[in-house]
Amino acid sequence: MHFREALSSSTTVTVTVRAFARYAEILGLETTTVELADPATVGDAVKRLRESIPNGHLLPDRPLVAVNSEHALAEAPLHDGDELALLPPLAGG
Amino acid sequence: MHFREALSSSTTVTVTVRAFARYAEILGLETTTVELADPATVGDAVKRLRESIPNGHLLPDRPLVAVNSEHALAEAPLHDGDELALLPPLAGG
Amino acid sequence: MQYVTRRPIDVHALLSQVADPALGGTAMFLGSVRRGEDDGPVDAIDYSAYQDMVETEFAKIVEEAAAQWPGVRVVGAHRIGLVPAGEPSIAVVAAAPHRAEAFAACRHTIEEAKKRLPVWKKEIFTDGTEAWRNNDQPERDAEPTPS
Amino acid sequence: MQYVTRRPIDVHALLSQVADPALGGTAMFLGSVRRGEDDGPVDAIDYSAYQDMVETEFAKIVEEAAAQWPGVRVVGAHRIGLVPAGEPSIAVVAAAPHRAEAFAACRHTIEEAKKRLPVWKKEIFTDGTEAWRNNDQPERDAEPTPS
Repeated sequence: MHFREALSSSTTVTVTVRAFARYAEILGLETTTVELADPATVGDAVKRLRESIPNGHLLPDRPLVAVNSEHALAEAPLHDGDELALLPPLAGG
Repeated sequence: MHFREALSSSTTVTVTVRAFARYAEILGLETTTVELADPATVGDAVKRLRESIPNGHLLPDRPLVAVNSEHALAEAPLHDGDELALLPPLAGG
Repeated sequence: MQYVTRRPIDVHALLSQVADPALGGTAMFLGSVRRGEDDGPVDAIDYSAYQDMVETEFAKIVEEAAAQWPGVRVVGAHRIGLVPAGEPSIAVVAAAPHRAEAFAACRHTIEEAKKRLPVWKKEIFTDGTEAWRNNDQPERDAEPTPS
Repeated sequence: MQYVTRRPIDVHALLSQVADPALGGTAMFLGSVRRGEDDGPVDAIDYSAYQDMVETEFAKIVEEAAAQWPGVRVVGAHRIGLVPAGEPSIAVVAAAPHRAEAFAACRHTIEEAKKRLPVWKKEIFTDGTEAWRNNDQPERDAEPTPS
């Protein structure tokens, strides 16, 4: 679902960020994009969000995240076109 | 549900016997009565049934039984008016 | 509520009986007449029961579950008579404040019901033959009906 | 079949999806919005989800269950939006040849669903206040919604 190969020579990666539930409330948004220097990790994107978005500092340092609908760690790489989801503590059922 | 006290001076006990499922088929009956010398046990009643009813010998020596709808052992006493049930191996569900 | 019934098992009625906003977890078990590869061509099972005893014994099982898991509500049903393959013959529903107790009480009740309730089954095969079947018999070794 | 739904959970539809004469044991779990003594005056829970991820993650859980218990069929549903107290928000149904696997697969699936699916709940109290609630929070300690 992303375009890593087509853009492999670019020097930045742009990812779509989705925030859910309480994190959407905190940030006042459900979706945004961030552009990061390549190579980039989930941790880099979270750091950028915490620094650049109003109330971003209210996010945890290491929130639960998913990349392209898969649970991921802060160290996971991000590629151009990826969807990064910020997941508050799960509470289904 | 029985009349032990009213008949406590009798020298015999009469019990209703009910047979279920395969035992009813073997014996060709669903209910009968047996009269036993007092004191009597479940084992005495089963022995009598095995000896006196056609095909009675096809019953096990110690079938699963209930007295007045409660699981009981061969050694359990029988009182006048009791209902003795002969239960083939249980197979519910 | 009676445990033994001659009608198809009504799952919604059973769930309604235990429904309570304080009980957030509900576990249900349904046992159906099986016709798998190892079962032979079973068309139906004809269930019979010693009904008075089934009712008193099931009430005891429910009481025991309520004592072991306080606050749990348990109900059940056993269909008797002819039950076609694929249809449920037995149901147990347990509702509890949390799911661990709901599962435990449901499982306990179905195990006790299988062990203690005077119910019998005769398998009816597609060729019209019949065989009494015990719960502890291996599947291909059912006891033939005496002729 | 979609796991996430905005409609009341349809127990019969779920049971029909796993029905198979070869599968004699069916275990179901229903989790409902609880309003017990320790829960406060909860009127409803407003569930939200990351729907695409819920669907793919639930499909994985079902595949894992099928690998662990061959022949088992598992389905489930999670209601999102406003779910009134006492109504089910989540259901898991597992059908298996025998009851032990049905219970095990059902229990495993609900535990994994609770751990892995991106679903969130906000409790709505009778006085109109609201609070996000985590599964691992003690009941009287829900996190207040930032104002």
